[in-house]
Amino acid sequence: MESEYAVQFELPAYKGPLDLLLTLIQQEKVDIYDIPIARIADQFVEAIRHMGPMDMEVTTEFLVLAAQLLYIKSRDLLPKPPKNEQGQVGEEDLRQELVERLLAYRTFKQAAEVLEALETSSGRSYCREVDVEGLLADVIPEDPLKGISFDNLWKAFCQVIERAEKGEEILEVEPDEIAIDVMLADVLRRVLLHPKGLRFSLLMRIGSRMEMVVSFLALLELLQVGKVRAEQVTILSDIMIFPTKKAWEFTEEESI
Amino acid sequence: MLFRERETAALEALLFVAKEQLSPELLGEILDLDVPKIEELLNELRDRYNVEACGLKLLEINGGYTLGTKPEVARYVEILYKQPSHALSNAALEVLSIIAYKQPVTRGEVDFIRGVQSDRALATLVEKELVKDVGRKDSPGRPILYATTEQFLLHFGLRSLDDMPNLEVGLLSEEEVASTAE
Amino acid sequence: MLFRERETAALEALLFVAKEQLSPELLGEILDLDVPKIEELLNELRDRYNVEACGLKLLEINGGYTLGTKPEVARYVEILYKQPSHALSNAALEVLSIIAYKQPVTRGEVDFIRGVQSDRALATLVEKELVKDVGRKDSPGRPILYATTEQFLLHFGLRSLDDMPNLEVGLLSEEEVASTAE
Repeated sequence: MESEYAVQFELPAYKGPLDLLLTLIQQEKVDIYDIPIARIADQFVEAIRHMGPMDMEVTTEFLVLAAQLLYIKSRDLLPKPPKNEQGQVGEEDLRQELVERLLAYRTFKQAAEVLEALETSSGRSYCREVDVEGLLADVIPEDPLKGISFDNLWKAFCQVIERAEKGEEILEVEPDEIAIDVMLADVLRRVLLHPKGLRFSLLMRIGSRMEMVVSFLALLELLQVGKVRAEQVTILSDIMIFPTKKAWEFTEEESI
Repeated sequence: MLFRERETAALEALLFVAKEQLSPELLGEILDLDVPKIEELLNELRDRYNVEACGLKLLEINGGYTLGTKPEVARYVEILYKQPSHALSNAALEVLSIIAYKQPVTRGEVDFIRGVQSDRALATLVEKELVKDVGRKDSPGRPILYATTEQFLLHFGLRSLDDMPNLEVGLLSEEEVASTAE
Repeated sequence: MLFRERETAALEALLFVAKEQLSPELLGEILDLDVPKIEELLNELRDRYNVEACGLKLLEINGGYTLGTKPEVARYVEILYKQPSHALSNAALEVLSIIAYKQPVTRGEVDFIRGVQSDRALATLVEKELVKDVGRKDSPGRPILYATTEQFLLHFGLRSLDDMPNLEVGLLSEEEVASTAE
């Protein structure tokens, strides 16, 4: 019972019923194309009996193959039925299929051995985990303002002032429909950009009569709520309009 | 032919810091050298690493290059990372060999060839990033198809899938595997 | 004393893969060597890297060791990881100028002055570290206040914000502003 002992001993190594079957065939040193089914089937069943408690699903797979082997064995033992094509084909098919499965399995089992050898001989290389941020920590980031002079910044600011001076595209709207709150924002924006004062005459942009009237109304409104203040040093000098501290006190919603 | 030392140093540094493999084309672009010259420098580097006292290795994967440690010193790296060993179990190796040679394959196809369920081994392989999900098979149930990854090539020291040892294929035809597996 | 090649290879591999510096003690533990021997191997490695064709360098930081690239090849590493830098948009420049002159200001205030939304431009400036969040305005909604950063001053060679050319000091007189506007 040499083989039985070996089976018991090597049990944990079996990777499945085909592996077990292949091992038995190899131990018996028989040709895979000419398996002595009766003997091998008995050994297979014996091996399963020694398996003990195993994962149910795995056991099932062993039992399925065991049943198949026993079936082929029984067909072998039975006297050959008369030239009944049905039966003949059935048995040959079962054997043929089993051999083919075993051959395919053996091929991949060998491939797995080749991979295992590769793993030890040329594999298991470890690469670095590259910390890009760490690498670039000492690198001075490119200046986002590269090529930008203070003059450029100043020009950008002038653009803002210029746009504010032009006002919103009011001319596209019917002049008599200038909304007071649009003009209010417009006037306030221009005053804000001139903390040192904006001349009243400059503030009153020469546009349509309606535009002048509405901006004047807006200015009065701003004076009344205290967002701007007006100064006239002498009777004949220009009236200067200044933003007050209150000028910034508009709610964020107004502009967003 | 002059051996350019500075360029070799730069090449080595680039391979050292790169997150992924670098193609000879990209290396050439950065170093301002043509591809044959880059290949020459890569050979210089490979030769330099080929002494026993060197723990590094030039790895070529799918035409790109990177640096890695030599297989001979793997166990020390494994000690450092307190990983018993990255070596795979027999079952995992079987599943992996089937996927490697038959990719893309479904789990059902692998199970059929092995005659046993392979879900646990497959999960390990996916976790180790040796195989990955590459889509679904256009058949009933639309099962997931698996294929090997670049990590697979790295783990076995293969330059590409073409580097895989030849296998006597065709013992089981595709149709048979497919028909029984579903 | 015999120069141990295999140990040097293992040492190099360990330094190569380690995420942090390794102390001679830990290296000794993994390689089963005493600290003086480790130091000796580290010297071997340092000498080996000391040739021009080598792009790597043994770095000692706080008594621990790691591998890095040589300063001579740093510029190639920078090329590999260089982010394509985009010039600041006109909108960003406008927002920057408003913040520079009116700081601290809220986004709403900037929007109001420009007459258009400035969120994207503002986000770019924050990301590029030209402006920063300096607190919240004591008004409804407690909006964030923005001001320019040190980097901003540095770029324009300003020691402080007081150095900023004064808007009102005749850089552009009222009349000029007005005339441009017409």
